[in-house]
Amino acid sequence: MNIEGKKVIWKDYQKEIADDRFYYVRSCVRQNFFPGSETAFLRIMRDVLGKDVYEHPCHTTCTGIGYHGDIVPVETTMTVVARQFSLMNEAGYENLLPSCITSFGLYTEILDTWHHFPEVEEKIRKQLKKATGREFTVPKNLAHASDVIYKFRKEIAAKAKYKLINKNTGEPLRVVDHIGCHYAKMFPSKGVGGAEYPYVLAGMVEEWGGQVIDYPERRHCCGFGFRQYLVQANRGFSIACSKEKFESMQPFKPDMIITNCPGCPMFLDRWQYVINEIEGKRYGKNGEGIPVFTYEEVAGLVLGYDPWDLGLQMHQTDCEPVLEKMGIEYSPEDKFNLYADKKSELHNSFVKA
Amino acid sequence: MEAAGRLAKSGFHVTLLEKETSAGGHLNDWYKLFPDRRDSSEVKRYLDDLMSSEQINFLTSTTIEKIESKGSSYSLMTNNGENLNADSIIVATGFDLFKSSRKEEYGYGIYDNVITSADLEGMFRKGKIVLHDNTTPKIIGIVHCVGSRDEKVGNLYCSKLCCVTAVKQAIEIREHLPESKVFCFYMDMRMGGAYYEELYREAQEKWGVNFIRGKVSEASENIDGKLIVKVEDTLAGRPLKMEIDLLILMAGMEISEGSKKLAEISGLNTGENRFFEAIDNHYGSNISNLPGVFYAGTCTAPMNITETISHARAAVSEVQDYLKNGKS
Amino acid sequence: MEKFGFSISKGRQINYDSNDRRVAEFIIENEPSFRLCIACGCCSASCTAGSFTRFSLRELNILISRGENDLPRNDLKKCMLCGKCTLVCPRGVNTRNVVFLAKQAFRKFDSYAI
Amino acid sequence: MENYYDLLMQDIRFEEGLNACMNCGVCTAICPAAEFYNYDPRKIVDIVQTKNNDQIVSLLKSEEIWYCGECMSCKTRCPRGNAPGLIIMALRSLSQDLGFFVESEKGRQQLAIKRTVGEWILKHGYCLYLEGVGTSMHPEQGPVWDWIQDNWKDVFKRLGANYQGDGPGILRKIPEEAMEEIREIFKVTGGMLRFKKIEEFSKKKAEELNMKLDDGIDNEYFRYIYKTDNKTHTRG
Repeated sequence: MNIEGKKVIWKDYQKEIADDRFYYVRSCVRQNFFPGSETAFLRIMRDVLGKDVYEHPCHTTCTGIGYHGDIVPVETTMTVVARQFSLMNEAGYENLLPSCITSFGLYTEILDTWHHFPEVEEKIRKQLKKATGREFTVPKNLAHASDVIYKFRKEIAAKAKYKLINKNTGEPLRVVDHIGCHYAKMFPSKGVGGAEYPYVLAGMVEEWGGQVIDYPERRHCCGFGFRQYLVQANRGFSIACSKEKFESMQPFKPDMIITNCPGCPMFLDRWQYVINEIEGKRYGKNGEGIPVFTYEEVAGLVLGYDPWDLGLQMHQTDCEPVLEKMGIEYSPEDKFNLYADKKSELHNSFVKA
Repeated sequence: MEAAGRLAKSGFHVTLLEKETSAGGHLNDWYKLFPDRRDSSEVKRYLDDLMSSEQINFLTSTTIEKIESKGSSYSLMTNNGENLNADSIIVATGFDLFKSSRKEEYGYGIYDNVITSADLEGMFRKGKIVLHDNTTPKIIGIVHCVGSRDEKVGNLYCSKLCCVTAVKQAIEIREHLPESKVFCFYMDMRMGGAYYEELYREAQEKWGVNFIRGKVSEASENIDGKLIVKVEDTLAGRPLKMEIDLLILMAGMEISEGSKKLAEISGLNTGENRFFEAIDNHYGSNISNLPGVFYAGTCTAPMNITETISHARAAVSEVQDYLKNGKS
Repeated sequence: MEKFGFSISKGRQINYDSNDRRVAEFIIENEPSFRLCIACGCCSASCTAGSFTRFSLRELNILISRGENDLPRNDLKKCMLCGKCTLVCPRGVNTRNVVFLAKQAFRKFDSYAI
Repeated sequence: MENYYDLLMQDIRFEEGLNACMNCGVCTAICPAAEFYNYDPRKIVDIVQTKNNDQIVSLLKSEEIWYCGECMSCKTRCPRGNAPGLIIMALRSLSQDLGFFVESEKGRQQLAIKRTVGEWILKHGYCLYLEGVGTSMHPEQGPVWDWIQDNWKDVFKRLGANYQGDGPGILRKIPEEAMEEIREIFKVTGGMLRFKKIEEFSKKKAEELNMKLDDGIDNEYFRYIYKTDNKTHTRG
């Protein structure tokens, strides 16, 4: 493997990412399964990087899961998205910052369709106006939340308390990066590093001391497939995809997985549990699983946030092996302690923000 | 070279401008030629002999910086500051091989054992086909249509010669490495030249080369440094996955950088495929949009050596005709 | 498995590395013309059995050469050995003999006969 | 008979997704669904580009159009700029609009998605609803999910959520006037009509199969479509 070859490709895919004044839209999956990640993201953006990130209470889903579950027609989705733009205009922001990869992909795709078929955009304008009386202009900049963390990875590294380094051996942690399919597979030029060798997570990992490992099924989908997970009868497919990835990465002995899509970490986490239940197989060292993280969680750990404030207790596959390797000071007994003192303080600070 | 030699023989004063230090272009890099697999140096020797005329002023390491029409002739300024006058010009700026790293999913320049057809010719010249770690490959894959018939890289056309090159190289690999297995991944076998189809048959019959119909979707590297190739075996209607030791990319042909630059400074027309565009594809394939400027060879389209030489001779005839009758 | 309401799907990719290619090799050894197939489909088009049942010699040839033996093992029973396939093949493949040899090879290498 | 190709062409995604296909198989080679399901996106594209009405109807009633996971890996690679995934989305939409989806086991599942994700969007403004995802329907969520569900108030509070609260924040209650806008958009743009059709055709199918189908997700037909796998979709 020649890393120089990848660097040449990375140079070709430098997308524009806004610097400040972001309009944040939340993710269906991330809110439910990784609430600590969205909280950590806003803490990092506001408290660490001093950025203006606005959230409108009236924004909603983009309907992405319904759209890709094929129950929501394309024009309905486009009009809901147009409404999101309208709310952003109303708040006086221009830089759209979705928390979700499917949303990011959908926004990108819709803007592209409108660009090529202006008559479709015209129709959506009319429908939005008719339904809500709203008008809109499209965002000036569209970046996924992981793009922004990538952009400020050096600033985060400068304030890091921990590194992605095994404290006992001094070796970098071996990290598998898993990119959500809708990040760049549809529009390679809209992803940092492109579709084949995305750099968005690899850049963070490298900057924070870890080593990214490439493996044959790196680009494979986690298997969510919308309807393929939503309906129980189809989950055999969904889990088989993740299994394909685990089998392929196992020989490289990864310490952890980092993800940028909200769904992928949940599936990569839960399917390890199910594979172990069905087949008695685990893919990490010493009969452990391979801990799976969101990029917000990893950024939070690097900055020294309490693992239980980040929500690592919500993972089914234990994250502790990584905490140990990084030498993070944490209290194991607080993991499932619902009444830890910190919670109210954190909650209050968040609601105020 | 062909055109220069022929014109000189007919008594014209010819100046040959070559951007490299010697003439011959890609022929210099090739080991043996399809379909009869004669040594490329034999053709080169023929061309060199043609060039030995004293009527030819051969300027190497020379490119054109400026080109101006002076009534019935052209004035050319070279990179060496020289000014040349020409009554007629033949453009024979050739082709470039597609830069295979642009097909990112095949990992050329990233995975150690992914090479191009040109790299393989280099190995043939050295008489040694080896992997990055100097061991001998056992399973070899050949990917057709790399940079051809592919909207993703902006080339809609077929480069025409890669199929037969693949077959030729597959046979040569089997000759060099009798223990090896070779797999060609193709979309269509375009063996449209004299004795090409026969070579394809020989590859199957005598050399046991395997042909799988499907465009390779991606290559990746496993922990042992082997390449994993994903393709659909379209004739079986099933996706197929296999481990390969050495993967060879059949790089297609593109307009050369030199041609691009010339097009910019001269006002010569290029087509949708970005090659130079002749005024008529059927009966005027040497004639450009500028009076007295003619094309020869692969600067207009992918061609093999036979076609290139024929095209050059036709250009000579156009020049002769132009200088005798057409010049106004 | 009951607990989750599904089982983990098995892949259907042709895994060339782990497939058993002994049947293909046996055929090639005894009928070298087998290699010459260009999958034009003339054999399937003229096939008597193929016009009445879902049976494609072209597909079976490909599957056998990839070591995908499950379908050919059962499907070859449908062949009536009429030999039209051999008559029409533009590459001179003796397809009738290929079928013959394939059946023989399955008997030889499989624990069970067809 | 209607011309189904023309109907497909009315879907912008079909127009975007289909150029001339040369059957190279690069989509199938990379397709996760083709790896596990008896599915070949190349063949789907080849069928629709023939414009053969009978074959397109068969597709609209088939199992295979429901195998795709819409990951769009096919779009990255196609040398002709096709997107089989977008073609599939157009086929699925038409199959539902015409009621053909109930003719296949996988197609019938659309009701399950409508009654979960679809309802949640209209009620809560998000595609997922915490209290709707329990381990009885999602056993793979594991023991940790049981713990979270048992203690969700505290767990979410600690992690900075604003569960069902006013103002911004994780899983906040979206103001009623905003939800009204969403519902109005669904009415104006065909979203409600799609839901209605899924319901109506499913009810007909349930009657045909002699199965009970009440509102909600606790009924015979829902359980049938949610859990049935006749094992013909994959190799094993």
